[in-house]
Amino acid sequence: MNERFQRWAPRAGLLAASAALMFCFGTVNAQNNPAASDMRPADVVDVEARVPGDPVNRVYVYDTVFAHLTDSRLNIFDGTNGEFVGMLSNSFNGFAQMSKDQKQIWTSTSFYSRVPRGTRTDTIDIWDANTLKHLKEIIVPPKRANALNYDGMFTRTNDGQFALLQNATPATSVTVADMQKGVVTQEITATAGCWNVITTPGAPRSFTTICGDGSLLTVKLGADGKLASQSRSKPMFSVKDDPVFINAATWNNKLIFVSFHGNIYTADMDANGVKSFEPVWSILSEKDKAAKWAPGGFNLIAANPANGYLYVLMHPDAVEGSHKNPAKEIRVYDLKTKKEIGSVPGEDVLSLAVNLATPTPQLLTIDGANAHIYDISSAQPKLVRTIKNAGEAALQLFGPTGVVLTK
Amino acid sequence: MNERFQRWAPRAGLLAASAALMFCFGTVNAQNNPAASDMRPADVVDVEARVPGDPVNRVYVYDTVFAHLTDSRLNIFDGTNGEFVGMLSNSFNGFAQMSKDQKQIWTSTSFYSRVPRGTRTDTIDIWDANTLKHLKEIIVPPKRANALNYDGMFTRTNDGQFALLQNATPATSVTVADMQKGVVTQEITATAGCWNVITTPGAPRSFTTICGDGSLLTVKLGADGKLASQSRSKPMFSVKDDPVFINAATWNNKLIFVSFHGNIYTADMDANGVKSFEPVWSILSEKDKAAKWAPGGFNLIAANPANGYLYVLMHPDAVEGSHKNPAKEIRVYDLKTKKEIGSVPGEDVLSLAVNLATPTPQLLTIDGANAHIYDISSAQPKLVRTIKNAGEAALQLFGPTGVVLTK
Amino acid sequence: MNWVDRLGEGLARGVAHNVSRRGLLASVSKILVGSAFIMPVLPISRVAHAQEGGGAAAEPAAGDDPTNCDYWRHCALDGFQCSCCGGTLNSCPAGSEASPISWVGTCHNPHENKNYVVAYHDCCGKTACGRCYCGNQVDERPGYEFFRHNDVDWCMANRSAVYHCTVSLIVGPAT
Amino acid sequence: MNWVDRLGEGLARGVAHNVSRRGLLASVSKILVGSAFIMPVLPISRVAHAQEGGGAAAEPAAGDDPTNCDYWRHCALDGFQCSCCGGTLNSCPAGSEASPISWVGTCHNPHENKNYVVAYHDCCGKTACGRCYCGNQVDERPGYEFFRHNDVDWCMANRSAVYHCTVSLIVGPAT
Repeated sequence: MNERFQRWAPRAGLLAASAALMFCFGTVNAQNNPAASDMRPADVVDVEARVPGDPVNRVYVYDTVFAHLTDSRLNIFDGTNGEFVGMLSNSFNGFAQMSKDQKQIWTSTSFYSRVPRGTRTDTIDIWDANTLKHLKEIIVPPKRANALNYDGMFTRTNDGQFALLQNATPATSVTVADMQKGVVTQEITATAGCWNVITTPGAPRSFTTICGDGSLLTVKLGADGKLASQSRSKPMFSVKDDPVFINAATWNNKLIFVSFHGNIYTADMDANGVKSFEPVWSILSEKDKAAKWAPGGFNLIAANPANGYLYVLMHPDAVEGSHKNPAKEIRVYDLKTKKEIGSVPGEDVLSLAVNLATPTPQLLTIDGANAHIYDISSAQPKLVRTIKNAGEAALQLFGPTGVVLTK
Repeated sequence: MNERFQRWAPRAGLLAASAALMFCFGTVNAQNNPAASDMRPADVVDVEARVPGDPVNRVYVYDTVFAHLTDSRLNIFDGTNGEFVGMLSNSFNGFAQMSKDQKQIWTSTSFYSRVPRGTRTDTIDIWDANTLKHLKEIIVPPKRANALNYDGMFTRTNDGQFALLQNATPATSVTVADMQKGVVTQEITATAGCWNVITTPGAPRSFTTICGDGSLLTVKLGADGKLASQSRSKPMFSVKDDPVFINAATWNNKLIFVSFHGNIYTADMDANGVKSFEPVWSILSEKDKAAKWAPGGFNLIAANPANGYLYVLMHPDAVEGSHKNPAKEIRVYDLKTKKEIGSVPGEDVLSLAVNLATPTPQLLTIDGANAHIYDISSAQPKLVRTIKNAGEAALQLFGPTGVVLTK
Repeated sequence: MNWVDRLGEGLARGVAHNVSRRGLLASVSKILVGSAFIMPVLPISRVAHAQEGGGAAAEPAAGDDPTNCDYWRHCALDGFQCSCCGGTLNSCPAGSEASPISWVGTCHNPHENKNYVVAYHDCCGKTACGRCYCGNQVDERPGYEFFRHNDVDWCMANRSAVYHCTVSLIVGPAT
Repeated sequence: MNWVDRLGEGLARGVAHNVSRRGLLASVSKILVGSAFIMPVLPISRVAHAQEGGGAAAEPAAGDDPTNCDYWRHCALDGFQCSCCGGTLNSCPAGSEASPISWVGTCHNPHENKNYVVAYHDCCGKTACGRCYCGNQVDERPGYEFFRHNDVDWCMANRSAVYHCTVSLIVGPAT
């Protein structure tokens, strides 16, 4: 045995039985090799017990990895320094969200026994947000929507007990899972013809979805996680003339939608459904209209529930087909006064989120690859950090409070 | 229903039962809609029956997709125009090779039931090279080496009947599968301590592997695909002083290896093993030695069996650790005269292969992303085509004759 | 500014957009070519600079190549074009499976000055082709108009929902 | 030119190499920054231009940052550096699993002018971290010297062999 080989031979001793099968000339008994015992103390690779940094500062970025969608993943960053601090692999076109207590990450995805062929298994999974350990798997009907990461594809009830998963086969339905018990309580088919699961503000166990005739359907769940009652509103908007984006902002028990044309639709909610619709108003000034500004993006609207400041991604020169264009500006509106109170350059972002976990509230944005963090304690957002290459094709991000900011 | 909706509603008719559950307002009976039947003839998406182009012109590029290794894949190109003509998805760190009759693609990979967690299943799969249909799955011991795509990780016997798969747990062994019967015939553990499966030239069912003491171990298989006999040579090279690359060229029943220092080791083979070793010679001229030229890359050496021209990837300014450096030159040597007879710029490639399927023989090279095709009908290779972005992290390519050019 | 219904005008501008986007991508390619890097694909990369397009005149060349994202029948194609993946304008690559269902757009054929219904069928059962990504959104609508929506995987009703590429199938005139 | 045994000289040149490589990567990044593209990783990307390095003098700064690929202990690190993935120089990221086995290199610590045995352990059970790829090969050998080989996945003996990132563990002086 040559000298160099001897230096690393002690490591083979770690292999126990399997090493004996391997390199006949490599089976050195570590016990008899003084060098081996000397090296042993350093010879341990630890696994970090938890994700580094203060949990309140984490920024979660869902990367679809569109060109390798079977390797979609949740990337985790420390918002105070932009460092990548961990990730969860989440198979084909997965979703993720935070538990209400911020202590868990919930994911949902589809597995194939012979990727991309074979038997499909859909799951909801529970992970410890600090240790990133897998805690529980809940097998759900193999019907989950394989959709881009709109916030409403995978969300939860306000009480934090039930996860809500959008299905499409293409028949649409919603899977409800009890996250304490780890079981599916019901697949709600009453939502056929409707799309996107929005947590109904102010109600412990209720969600609202947008139907193909422009109405909102609200489903109230019982404590058993099964449909207790449903209520369908009259049409809120004209699907043909003024379609709304499916992403909703929430404030004061209201659901706030913006249309392709920049009109704000407001539904005043209780647990049973829509109490009333407020008058429609436009976020566009005359100058905006002249320059053809319009909202655009994926998760493109959010409000700070504390002050009713509304954030909307906007682009000029809007035409048919520009509704997913990157943002040229992020506009801030005061929902109380219905006036624009701030704006920052859009940085070509496609999605945003409000984060309430940090000491001062934050606006998070992403252009597919690069994430930006703004302090929004005043009307004018203040850019505090950019995280470059936060994902390859990422259209959703959120803070520890997740995307459900209602109570 | 608005007019635009009506235009696409007929398509919903295709959905049969599931559509009825879905959009209550979208279930138009196609039979009653004259527009629908008019459109029906165009309303079919075909699947191509076969990969376009002449099979002899195909170039196969194995892309590890290292940053998303669970989505490794075999990309297929038409060498006459550089077009991407098809691909096979091949899960985690897969391998691929051609059947002897060029009609099948054989792959091997590892699946996880909950990628990247859960139960591992390793397979060898048979695909029709023209239709890309999956023909057969052979489950193999879940021990296949997860290694970069060196030709010797997954190869076959000269008679074309048995696939040979390198294992590492880290105990090394070789799985033999009968590709006609679709069964594993044996896991050969006699190769413990040896690495890389090289088809023994001139023998119908024999392979040779390189052992840790610098010897070659030849395993002869019976017609049943089980070990019939084994023979271990005396050491061919000094593992310490003059390590050889594992990739071997073959010519006239000889296995030809090149060392880190540019020395050629030649083993004259028969089915039982090494008959004799020829004198070691250096491919380096005095000028080469002065400029510190050395071989480097992954699959870095190949010979044209018809004329004994040897192709080697070379780089100058070699130092410890430069043995995988990209090629600055591709050198051509005549194995009969042991003289350099040609050279072309290396284009930073990392791997090469000789292809005998085309009317004139070809040299194929790849730099990880871009593939080059050379006509090698004369001593000086002639670049005929570059295929840009043939892969993201591709280290192996071959023509329809695959990587086993022996008989 | 109710431009949703002004389809003709929208499409005309859309073409002008696309031409300039094409120019942009060509220059990006130049940088990446010859390196050991390949250009990854973002679902929205093609629109990422659309607003810089402005009012440049349409170059006929861009719209005449049916494998170009700017070709009129791809006006709502959001995915990898199958004709770059071993398929054709009307067919899926060998070994994949065509989706029986699809999203549907209305595209303007500038040569005939006529609108056509185009069905965007996904090809399924292989992982992403990764070539010739188009991110067009003309006449696309949110998921409550499900069959006009392209942010879902139309392989959803196939044996394998794993998405490979997309075919733009001309169904017929938008009568 | 038997340079395999001239480890000290080889390492010195290696550092010079790496410095220039670092410069190259920085300029590539500039192009990609601000676009919607991310730089994919090739196992060999770091060596892709090594031969252009030539004889430039080593910049001390490059070798002093332990998260830089040029830092001495990473002399045979071929993978994603775990310290960029939520781990540290000595530990795997939370939720992954450390490999009990590893490949082993001998690296030269230029500060002490001493050689150390370094074990390159993979962290397993998550898909690739994709950050801070290093492709160093000093003292690396083909698979017949298995424990000096880095073209295999050292997660092979773990519950999941899926590779996430790599830790460079200093085992001790190369006595």
